[in-house]
Order: sequence, then C-alpha cells, then structure tokens
Amino acid sequence: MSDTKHTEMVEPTATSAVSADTTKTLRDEPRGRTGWARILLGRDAIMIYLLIATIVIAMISIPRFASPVTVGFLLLDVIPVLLIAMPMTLIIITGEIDLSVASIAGLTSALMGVLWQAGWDIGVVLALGLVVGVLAGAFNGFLVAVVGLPSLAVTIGTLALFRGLALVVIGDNAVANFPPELTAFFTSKIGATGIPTVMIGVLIIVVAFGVILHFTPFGRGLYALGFSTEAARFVGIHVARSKFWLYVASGGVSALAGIYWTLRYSSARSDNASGLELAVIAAVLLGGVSIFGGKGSIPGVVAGVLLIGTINYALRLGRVSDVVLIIVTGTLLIASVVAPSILDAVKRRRHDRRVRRELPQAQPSGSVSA
Amino acid sequence: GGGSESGGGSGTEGDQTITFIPKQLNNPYTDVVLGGGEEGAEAAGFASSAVVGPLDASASSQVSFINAETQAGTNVIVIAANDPDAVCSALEEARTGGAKIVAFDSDTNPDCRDVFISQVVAKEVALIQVELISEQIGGAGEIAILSATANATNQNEWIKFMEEELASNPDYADIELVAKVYGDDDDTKSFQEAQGLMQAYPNLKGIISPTTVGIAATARYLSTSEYKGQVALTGLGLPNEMRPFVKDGTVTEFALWDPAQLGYVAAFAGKALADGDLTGEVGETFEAGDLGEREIGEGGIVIVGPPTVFNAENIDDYDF
Amino acid sequence: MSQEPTTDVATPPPAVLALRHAAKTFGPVVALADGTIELRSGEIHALVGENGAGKSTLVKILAGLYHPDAGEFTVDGQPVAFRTVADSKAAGISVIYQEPTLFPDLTVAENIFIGRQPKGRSRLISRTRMRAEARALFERLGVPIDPDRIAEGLSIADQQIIEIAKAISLEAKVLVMDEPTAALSGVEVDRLFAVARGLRDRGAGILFISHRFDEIFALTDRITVMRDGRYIGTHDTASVTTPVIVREMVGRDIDQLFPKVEAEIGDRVLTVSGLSSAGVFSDIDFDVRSGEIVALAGLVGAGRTEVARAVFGIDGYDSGSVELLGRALRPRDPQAAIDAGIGFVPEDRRKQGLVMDLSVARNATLTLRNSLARFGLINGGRERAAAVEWTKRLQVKTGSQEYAVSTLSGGNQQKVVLAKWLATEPKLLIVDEPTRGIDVGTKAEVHRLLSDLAGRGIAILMISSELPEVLGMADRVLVMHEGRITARLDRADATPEAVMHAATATREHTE
Amino acid sequence: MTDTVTSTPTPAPTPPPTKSRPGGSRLAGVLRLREFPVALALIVLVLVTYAANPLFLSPQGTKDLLLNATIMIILGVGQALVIITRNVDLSVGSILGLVAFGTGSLFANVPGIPIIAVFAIGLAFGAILGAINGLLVTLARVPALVITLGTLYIYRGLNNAWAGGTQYFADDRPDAFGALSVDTILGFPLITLLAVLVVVVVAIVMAGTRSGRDLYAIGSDPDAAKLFGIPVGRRVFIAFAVNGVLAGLAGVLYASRFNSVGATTGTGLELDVVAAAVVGGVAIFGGSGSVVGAAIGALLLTTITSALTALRVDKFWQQAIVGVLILAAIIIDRVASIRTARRLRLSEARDV
Ligand SMILES: Nc1ncnc2c1ncn2[C@@H]1O[C@H](COP(=O)(O)OP(=O)(O)OP(=O)(O)O)[C@@H](O)[C@H]1O
Ligand SMILES: Nc1ncnc2c1ncn2[C@@H]1O[C@H](COP(=O)(O)OP(=O)(O)OP(=O)(O)O)[C@@H](O)[C@H]1O
Ligand SMILES: [Mg+2]
Ligand SMILES: [Mg+2]
Repeated sequence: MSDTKHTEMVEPTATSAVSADTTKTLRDEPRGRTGWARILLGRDAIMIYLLIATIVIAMISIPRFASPVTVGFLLLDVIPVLLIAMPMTLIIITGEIDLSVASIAGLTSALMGVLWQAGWDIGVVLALGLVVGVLAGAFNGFLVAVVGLPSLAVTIGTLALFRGLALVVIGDNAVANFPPELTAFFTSKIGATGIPTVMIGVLIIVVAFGVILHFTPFGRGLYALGFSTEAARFVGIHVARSKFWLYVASGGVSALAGIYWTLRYSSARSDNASGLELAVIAAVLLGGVSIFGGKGSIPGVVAGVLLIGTINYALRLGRVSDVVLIIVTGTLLIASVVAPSILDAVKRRRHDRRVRRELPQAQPSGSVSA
Repeated sequence: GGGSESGGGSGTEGDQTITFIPKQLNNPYTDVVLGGGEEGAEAAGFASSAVVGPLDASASSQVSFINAETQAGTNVIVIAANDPDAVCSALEEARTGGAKIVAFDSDTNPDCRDVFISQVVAKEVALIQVELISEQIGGAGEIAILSATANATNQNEWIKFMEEELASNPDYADIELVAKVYGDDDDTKSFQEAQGLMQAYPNLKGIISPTTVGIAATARYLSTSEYKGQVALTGLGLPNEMRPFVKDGTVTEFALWDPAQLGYVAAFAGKALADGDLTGEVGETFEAGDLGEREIGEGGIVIVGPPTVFNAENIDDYDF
Repeated sequence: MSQEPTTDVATPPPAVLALRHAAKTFGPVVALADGTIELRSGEIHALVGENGAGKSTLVKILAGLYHPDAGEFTVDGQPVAFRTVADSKAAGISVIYQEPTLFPDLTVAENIFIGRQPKGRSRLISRTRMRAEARALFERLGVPIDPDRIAEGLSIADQQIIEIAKAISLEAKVLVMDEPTAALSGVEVDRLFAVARGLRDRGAGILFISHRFDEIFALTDRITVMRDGRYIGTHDTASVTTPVIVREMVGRDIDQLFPKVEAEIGDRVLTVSGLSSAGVFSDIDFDVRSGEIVALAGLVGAGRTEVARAVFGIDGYDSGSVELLGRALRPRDPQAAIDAGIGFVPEDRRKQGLVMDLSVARNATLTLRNSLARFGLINGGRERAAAVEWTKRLQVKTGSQEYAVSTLSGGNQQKVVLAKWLATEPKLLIVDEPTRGIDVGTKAEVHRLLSDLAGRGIAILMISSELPEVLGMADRVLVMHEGRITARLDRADATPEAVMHAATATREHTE
Repeated sequence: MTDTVTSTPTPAPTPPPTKSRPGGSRLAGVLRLREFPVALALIVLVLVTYAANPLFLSPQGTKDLLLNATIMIILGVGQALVIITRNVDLSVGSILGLVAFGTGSLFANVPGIPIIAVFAIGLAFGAILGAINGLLVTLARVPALVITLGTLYIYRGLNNAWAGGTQYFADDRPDAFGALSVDTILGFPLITLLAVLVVVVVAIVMAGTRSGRDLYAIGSDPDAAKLFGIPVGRRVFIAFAVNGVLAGLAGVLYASRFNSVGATTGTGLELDVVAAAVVGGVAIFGGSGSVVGAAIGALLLTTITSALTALRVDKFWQQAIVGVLILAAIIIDRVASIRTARRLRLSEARDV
C-alpha cells in the first residue's frame, strides 16, 4: 500500500472527528523546549559546560596544567574507564548493569601474562585475551538475557568468579617482559600534540558506540526496553538478543581495556584494574545515564568520564591529597542526581505561584452545558 | 655541585624539589618512613618536599602520581614501588624530563631508578627471621609464612632467601615450611589467613610474617585464641604496634630496622643525585647527614643499617 | 435541556464529601480546571466524561495523592486538606484506582490487609486471622481466590477483584471506584454491583466511574458530567437519558456509535490452522480476509488474548501454523510478524502498548525504527515528520510531541498505540480490547477508524468483551470458550443470544 | 486449561476450594522456603569440611567460624532491610570504617569511658551516617545505588581525612572490650550472640509487624505503595537508618575483634555484603527474601573461605569458588520460583 493511498484512507476520519482539545495549557508557562534550546540546555550540554569550566579553572589556577603533556597523561589515565564506559552506558540504558567488567579486564591481563610467559606469539596472546573477554561477556549475557537472572546479582557473582579465575591462571606471579616496541607504542604520543596514539582506536570505539546508540534502530530499541521490556517486545525488539550482545560487547571492550592496562603498565597481574567497576559506573552515572534505564547519551558519558579524569589530574598536579579527590567524586555524583530534583522542586514552586495567580481560588462554576 | 640538566623544571641548587611517593598513604609504617624523609629533605637542602600517593596499594595507582610529578618538574622522585615494572615507563619518562629517581623500601626494576635505598641487606633480613623462628620453636617443626601482597617485591625477595636458607642450612633440616599465605597488608584478611593456617596445619609450630600489618594481625589472633603461647610468631613489626603482644607473651622476639632512617638517607641520596655528585655507579659514596657516609653497593643499592631485634627487654626504648 | 445542577438544589441530605472548584495542573497541562463533585451518603454516584476529562485526576485528589492547586474540599461538612493518602483513608475514603496496584511479591491476603493486618495475641500479625478474613471477603464477592497465593501472575480481572475486596473490606463511608469494571466480565460485574448496592444500603457513598452507559444506568442514583476538566452538571439517573449525557460529555450530538461500513472482502490474509498450546488453547482454525473484520468474542479468560499473542509471535505454540498471505510466519518472532505486515494493539496499553516514559513522538515511531533507517542509520528528520504526521492524523491531544506519553489520558494513549501501528501500514491489524477504558466520543472514532481501515482492504482481527461492539463491527464472529472456538457466526447470525450461548458453552458445543 | 478458576462464570461457588495446608505438609513448606537451599549448602559444606579436617569444628574452630561471620551477619541483616525496599546501600563498608575508627579514637582519647557508652555513641554515629543516605534517597527521590556510591566515596574520604596515618590498636582499648570478641558462653562468642539477637529481633519485626510488612510492599511495587498510602519515604528512611545503626554496631564490634582501626578499615566490604544477602535469597529488586536468609548467606560466604583453607584447597581457587556459589544461589532461586509458579498454575487448574 502506498503512502498516499494511506493518507486518503485516514484523512476523512480525522476531519469528521471531534477537534476539541481537552488539553488546556496555562498562559506564559514555559513549554517543553524544542530544537536548539533543547540541545543547548540539555543534560549533556551542561556536563560539557562543566567540563570546559573545570578545564579553564584548572588552567588558570594550577601551574603547568595548560600543556600538551597534561593531555597525554590525562588521556592515558582515563582510557580504561572511557572504554568500558561505552558498553556500560548501553547496558545501564537497558536497565541492567555489569559489575564484572574490571574482573574481565583482570582475567584478560592474567591470561596474557601466562601465555606470553609460555612463549606464545604476541599476536596470538592478544587475540586470545580478546576472545576470553568476549566469552566472559557471553557468559554474563547468557545468564542475564537468556536465563533472565537479575544482572546486579549475576555480575556480583561473576565479579568474584572472573577475578578468581585470574588468580587461578596467574597466581601471585607478575609478568612484565612484554615486547618493548609494543609497550612503548601504548604510551606513545601522536607527534607533538601530546595525544596518545592509542586514542585513535579509543575514539573509533567511542564513535561506534555513539552511532549505535543514537542513530540506529538497535539503539532506539535499547531506550524502549530500558523503560519497559514488555512494551519493547510488542514492537518487535529482540529483548534477550539485544541484551546478550551488549554483554558480549562489554566483555570484549573490557578485554581491550585489560590489554591496554597490561601493556601500558607492562605488567600482567591478577589484580589489574581491580575496583575499576565502581569508577566506571560513577562516571557513567555522572554523565547523566539513569540507573533505572531509558535515559542517557554517549556525549554526556564522555563528558562525565573526562570531568572526573580532569579533576583527578588537576588535583594531583596541584598536590591536593587523594582524600579530597574521593570526597569531590562522591559529592559530584550525588549532586548530579540531587541537583535536577532540586531544580524540579524550584520549578514546581514557581509553577504553583503562577497557577494561583491564574486560577482564582473560588470562581462560580455555573457552567452548564450549552 | 654540577649543573643538573633537568628539562621541565630545572632547579639550581637552591630551589630543588623532592617528592616522596609511598606505596600507600595513611599507613603507620609509611608515616614513620616519610617523617624521616621530610626531615632528611630539609637537612639536605631541598627547597620544598612533598608527599603524594594513592590511598590503596595497587600496582598501577602510583603511575599517575609519577606523571603529575614529571609534569610539575620535580627534581627528585623517591618511590616505594607497589609493582616493580608497572611504574617503570612512567619513571623513564620522568627521567627523560630530568628528574632523578630514588627507590626506597621496595625496589623498582633497577633499570628505571638511579639508586635503591634498602633497609638492610635483603638476605640478612631473611636470615634473621629464620633464625628467630628456629630459636622459638626449638629448631624443629612446621612453619608458615604470612606475607603482604603476592606481588610485593621486597617480601618476595626475603621469602626467596628464607626458602633457600631453610633448604640449604643443615641447622634447619627439621624445619618444614608448609605454607605461604597473603594477607594483602589488610588487617582483616591477615587475621583470617592466620586463623586458616591454624586449622589447615594443626601441627604448625611457628609463623613468620615479614610485614608490619601481617605480624600485628596474627599476633592479635593468637593472643585471643587457644593458640597463644603454642604457636610462635616472629617477623618484621613496629615496636609501638607489637608492644602489647610482646608483654603478654604472644610474641617473644621480632625484628625491624629504623624506618625513619630509610627516608632520611633517601633524601640525601636524592640531593646528591640532583646536584650531580652521584650517578648511581657502584662504589660511589655520598654524605647522609647525621648518619654519615653511605656507599652504593652491587646493583645500585644503598644499605641503611642492620635490623634491630626487639624483645621484652628493649622494646620500651623505641618509639615508632 | 433537562438537567438540574445540584449546586442549585435545595439542601437534601448533606454531602458526605464535597470537592468544589478544584484545579490541578501538571507543568503546562491543566488536568482539572474546575472539578466539582458532591457525594451523599447512601448513594451511588456516577462520574462520566470523555477521556482526559479529568476524572482520574479528581479521584486522585479525593485520595490525597494529588494536592489541588485550588478549590475547597470538605468531608462531613468540615474543610479538609489531605497531605497523604493515609489522611484520606483516615477520613474514611477508600479508592480503587483506574490501574490495579497490587504488590506482586505479597500474598493475596496480605495485599488486602497491608498496613492494617489483624494482630494476634502476641501483638504481632496473625496470618491465620488474615487468611480467614480474606477468605470471608472472597466468599462475599463469590469468587474463589486462594488468599495464600502471591499476587504475581494474576489476571487483570483477578487483580481488579482483589482491589475491590480491598476497598470494601475497609468498610469506608466513601468508596471511589475508577473504572472498576473495565476488565470484568458480565458475571463479575453483576456481583460487584450487588456488593456496591449492599454498601450503599448500609449508608456508604459510592463514586463510580465508567464509560459503559448500561452499567451507569443500571447501578447509579445520580450522574455528574465533566468535560475538559470542568464540572458540567449533575442529574438524577432516573430522569435523564443517554443522549443527554453524551451530548454534555462531548459538547455535541453523537449520532452513530458503530458506523460499520460494508467493505469489499478480498483474499485471505491470515490463515491460522490447528493452533494449539497445551493448557491454553487448542485446535484453533480460522482465517481473516482483506477488508474483513473478524471478532473473537468470549468471556474474559477464554484464551482470546493468548491466541492473538501466539499469532503475533509474542508467545510460542505447540502445534499448528500461522500463515500471512500464504507465507508461514516464524513462531516466537514479533519482528518477523511486523515485517510480514501484522500490527498488534495489545490489551494492556500501559504495560504492553506503550513505553510510558518515552515521548509521544518516540512511541509513535518505535514500530518504524527499521524502515526509517538508511544504511542502518536513522534519519532524525524523517522520524520527526513521521511522528507528527501520525499523531496528527489520529488527533492525539498532547501539549508537545516531546511529552512523555504517560502524561496523556487513557484515550489519547490508545490513539498513540493505534498511530504507531497504522504507521507501519499493516495488512493485518490485531486489536485486543481496542476501546477498553475509552470514552464514547473516542470510541466512535476508533470504530470509524477500524471500519475505514477495513474499507481500505486491511484485514482486522478484533478481540472485544463488549457485545455491542462485537455485533456492531464484525463481519464474522468467532466465539471462544475455554481455549476452543465454540461458534463461527456470520454477521447475520450473530445475535446476542447466539454469542452468549457459545461463550458459556456447555459440553456438547465443545465436543 | 490454566487458571480460569477466578473468572469462571458458573454461579457463586461454595467456599473457595483452597485447602489450608494440613500439618503433614509442613515439611514441604520448609523445603520450599527461600532460605532452605542456602542452609542446606551451609550444612553440607560444614559436614564435608569436618569429615576431611576434624579441627574445623573444634571449639576454637567453631568459635572462629562464628566470629568471622558475626560482622558479616550484622551487615547482611541491615543490607537485607534496605534491599527488600528495592534500594541498596553501598556505603556500609565506609560507615563501618568511620565508626570503627571513631571507637578506637574514643577509647584512646577519653580514658575510662564506659564500654556501653562507646556502643551507644557508635550506634548513634552509624545511625547518623545511615540517616544521611536515607534522607538523600527519600527527599531527593534519587536512586540509592547512586547516592550510596557517592557516600561510599565521601565517608571513606572523611575517614582518611580524619585518621590520616593514625591507627588505634587493640592495646589502646580496655581488655574488657576486646574480651567481648574472645569470651564465649557455651562455645558461642558473646558478640555472635549479639548478632543472633539482632537477627531474631529484626526477623520478628519484618515478619510480624505492619511496618515490617510495609517494607516488603514498598519493595514489591513502590508506586502502588504510594497509591496505597504507605508512608514510603518514612519507611525507606528508617530502613537506611537502621542499616546505618547495624553498620555502626558492626564497626564497634570490628574494633573489639581486630587489632587495628584506621583510614582503610572496612574498604571493599560493600559488594561482599550485597552478595551475602543475595546468596541468602533476598531478591535484588526487593519485595522478597528475609533477614534470616541474609544471615545464613553471610555465614555461608564467610564459612566457605575458612572451609577452603581448612581443606587446603589452593587459595587461588577460593575467590572463583565464591563466585560460583553466588551464581548457584541465584540460579537455585530462579528454579525454585519457576517451580512455585508452575505449582500455582497446576493447583489452580485443578480447582476448575
Ligand atoms: N501526571 C500527569 N502529568 C501531565 N498531565 C497529566 C498527568 N495526569 C493526567 N494528565 C492530563 O490531565 C488530563 C486529565 O487526565 P485524567 O487521567 O484525569 O483523565 P480521565 O478523565 O481519567 O480520562 P480516562 O477516561 O481516559 O481515564 C489529561 O489531559 C491528561 O493528559
Ligand atoms: N498476565 C497473566 N498472568 C497469568 N495468567 C494470565 C495472565 N493474563 C491472562 N491470564 C490467564 O490466562 C487465561 C486466558 O486469558 P486471556 O487473557 O487469553 O483471555 P481472553 O479471552 O483474552 O480475555 P480478555 O482479553 O477479555 O482478558 C485466563 O485464565 C487468564 O486468567
Ligand atoms: Mg481515568
Ligand atoms: Mg485478553
């Protein structure tokens, strides 16, 4: 059936139907923003302004902060969080969570160490590292998406399991003698820009996740199923399949983070990246992703990751104790969720006042149907 | 002094800076070491000294502190490495920027530092502990080791020497090392590891814990259990922490060096390096303030002093 | 016009509850502009109005859930200002909300008594007493529900019955019921009415909201009409007729409620053969042709929804086949069904039909997400255009396309569901209870729409529990009973008696 | 046919066909309890370990087992309260740390302070920290996971700032205080008895009082609870505050049992505590589970570590086994609930 035919079909109905709009609105009440205003005043934009403000303040108040060296060191520090935050964003948007990411990175690292020690080719070592991450992710995905178990509980279990396997694999050894060319590559910079070479790969991954989430049918489906899996099923979204692949992606990207970690620090150990999961989740939530699912964006999360990274680095450069840093991180996190509800309360109060002005408290009804 | 060719924030002699990066902040042993370090830094003539470091003793967490110091143009970085290799590339970068690197307490990979200030000769520490435990258990029986983290450089080196000594020295032929466990320098974990040892090895006669957190936690467990007085305990501990356990008989003797001296000497070594008076070659010497002249030994290692053995008689003479 | 606004009536029995000139706004939306209701004790009072007229909003004010922006509120003549639901409960007001609100993890008994569980001698909760009291309640309602069963997985009808049990057990002096019958079948409705009359006779005031006029006229004593968030008037039920009420509700005359136009019936679109699912339905055979409206009639729980879900691929089935235009459909794959040209308007629009927190626009284009993509990427402009086009065509009343669909009234929500399926240009549209909880005006609109769609050659499978709707709309009626089709009636043969007979089929019909 | 029972149009039937469970099937009831599989796993674990290493249940061994579990049990009970309301508190490790350090510092700085006063202050301190979580969660109506992840960092930061490198040792505290976690009654350490008392009291409140049941209702469906008039905010706030009190109690007991309290005391406990509750059958999305289950879960998780050591299982395997155990618990729970659902369907179908 063609589009035009369809139009004709419904049009008559529309014209003959009631046209009374029962949805009255108040005068001079701010409407939902549209177009550019929505983008420029949105949650993501605010995160980006905050990031820029932080950078500017740091440049002014902390000597030497304004330098390409900062860019290099800062980015090298945030790469693992930034990487893992990508699939984590998608997973949290679907209303699930993955706490096992850091353990997968640790497992990858441990396995790389053992294989490399045993004399395997480095290419094979890297490939197997990635494969084990993907398998670990698939295991999570199977339990969460296929069996339908609650992800918070499942991934607390696999958090222990994967870290435990890392210990089983490498024990208390640490493997350090990775090929120097390779480890050097992982800390190398692009010319004089100070930007680490590996950022190119990271950027590709970030853009890929951004496009998937924001510009594909799959991404649209993720938001829908984040709010209501049942309604999502009724529009043909493959709920289990979508979630399964997200966990696989999470496992794969966590493995990449594990590889990066191993080669950047040139050290494969069972405890690599331990505790990173909470840092990633903190950054993702700060970036505006709702822990209940359905809300969030990649630009916001990138800004969130960089904001924490920048504050982190600036405070260290200013030799401010890490004590302050964790207090700041915690406060930011709380502020990021509390601030909107305070704003809401303020808005509601203003609204109430306006309403009282517009709706006389006791007006004779007398209205009779004519 | 010679012109140090620092890149980033080159310091003439008058405005040199030094930064200490311990394994972990807010740890009592570390605080004593750092106290000595800051005193040394002042005495050696640094314009300013700072202490930065992570709140957790994880392998890679020190790297971003090194990076920040590199960028800040610090002249001397004194570090106790959580992982000998993980900090390496960052230290290399710092050196490229002109900084001098002094490792203390726990060594880095020798390639990425100028000197290592060691408490004592590693082997000597190991032997003393074996000797103490052997005395306490009467030269025969099962013993176990309760260490810090599985990757701790210094602990692992001592353990290696202990194992070698137990295997080779005929005096210890009747002593059997049955287990090595790790308390991760965490009070709770060490406590439970000690407890697990008792159950898993009913015939256990003694425990060596070459880490201050581990020995204190183990002592606390023993003193509150039926094993008090049955199982001997020795290792490396802080006198202030161990005093009650020595007094109540849980522990007879344990050892340690003076941690403050470690920091103190490290500061002077850093100063000599920064001034160009020292390059890190074997046989070079430098003046370490009140502690006199020190020499760089094999592998670029400077030994601070012999360990002290503490027991009920002498423990009240020490306050750290 | 025959009406007597009670505001003018000389004070007969005083109102047990009176809300006057109440207003409530949500952001820019005025949900209630001038709501007024006066409820006397010992009466059953109907509140009627189109979808979005503000009935539920008014109810939530009575319940203490919403704080009105303006208006005066008295209970027993005393001004009150409820801060929480607990306040209104304390004042003797008990409410059944439009949407069932059970706690899925708690037992049925506990759901009824939560917050006021009977206590035993130890001053702790006595489960035995609670169970016994729950059982007594169900006996009174004449329904056998196990009080120890957890509420999870109960059918909507059972949930609604538990809500009713909960409300009457409070022995409140005011009972407010917001569309309690929407999910109930005739027998259950009758029982509810008997209970309601009993309560009235004992002096309770009952406020009853429904879109079904037969119920309103059968049960209530007075009727209050609302339109556009405003009070229009109150009538004695005995002295008023449906057309009058309808005119007041919509502000105009509704001439034709079921404008079935004869459509040309073409080729077979859907063929279902031998479909069985153990314990749910068996041997379901039927087809739907283009331009034809086939109704699946039956009592609630006959298994109609289950058949539709299996056809659409939400649920699996054990044997049989589903073919669309001669091509077999993959089981358990709704996307395949959508691609093949099926649209499905489910019965529970809040849980299944819509993603309540997403915007109107996103909801309207969710079904289009694949076809809006070029090279795998969605074109934002086309998406917006599609959303605007389809919500306009169906005249969805909303402040903005960007508002969450949860802020719309029930009827407008249903229109969004229809919009999103019509946008896929389906060959077969399955509509499950398409007018549940929808006002007369909108209902007529939906019927006209379905009729139009059929006229355009779309095959329509309609599930409905409302007999007039079934009889008015369908070309053919299939009646189900206990998971089997017990009768196939042509439009001409489909009398109310024939359908009801098959729906309550005795053995010989099923064998 | 499935459950057509409730909507059968047959005229009002005689009393509901549900039979009250006869006494004989009480055993079946026990077998169906959510706590049953965990308790069984615990018993099997203890027996197997005992068979392999009799020392495991020696008086000292038993005492150690119970002592190890004590703090986790108390934390698990508190966490269960919060999880049942469909919230979570990740800050318990930090609360425990702050209170433990506070306890150490009280004894060190206020010589002669009565032990009971220290307990009171510790509990009050915990209550305040928990109440801050509760206030933020209920007033700002934001997800607990985010808030308590935030306070996890903040409380830990405060602990670090307060303690610095200072640690207080067992020596700084009166012997009577330390003896609490050493002395036993009939083989049960005093503080374990305290933990058991906590479990019993909280279990009775949760099962037998209206406010306890409200917590389940809130966790089962928070929106419905609000519609129903349950004071959701107040109840959730109280759950957080009580959890804070219990974390505070755990902190005081920590100071009694362990040697040192300082800046890092209690770090990283949060996920273990949540795991204990989950293993004990508390549904992570609220509404079901019990504090007794959580306590058994805590006991199981702490016992497994000791058991593996006693069995001389390679210590590198321990964490992996704990992971497997958590997963097993969740899967068993799911299987059990599927079977319950099937049983319901069948029984109601039979009633037709
Ligand atoms: N929470 C809310 N936020 C914004 N708008 C709302 C909200 N609740 C209701 N509305 C709006 O208020 C108006 C009245 O809604 P209400 O639910 O009271 O209608 P109703 O008469 O009960 O309709 P129905 O018969 O469909 O249930 C509608 O236009 C609706 O969109
Ligand atoms: N969500 C559910 N959970 C458990 N059982 C359900 C659920 N929905 C329906 N049922 C049960 O499945 C059986 C078939 O119900 P179904 O909804 O298919 O009937 P129906 O004929 O479509 O009735 P209607 O559409 O009028 O509700 C009924 O016994 C019903 O109680
Ligand atoms: Mg309504
Ligand atoms: Mg149905």
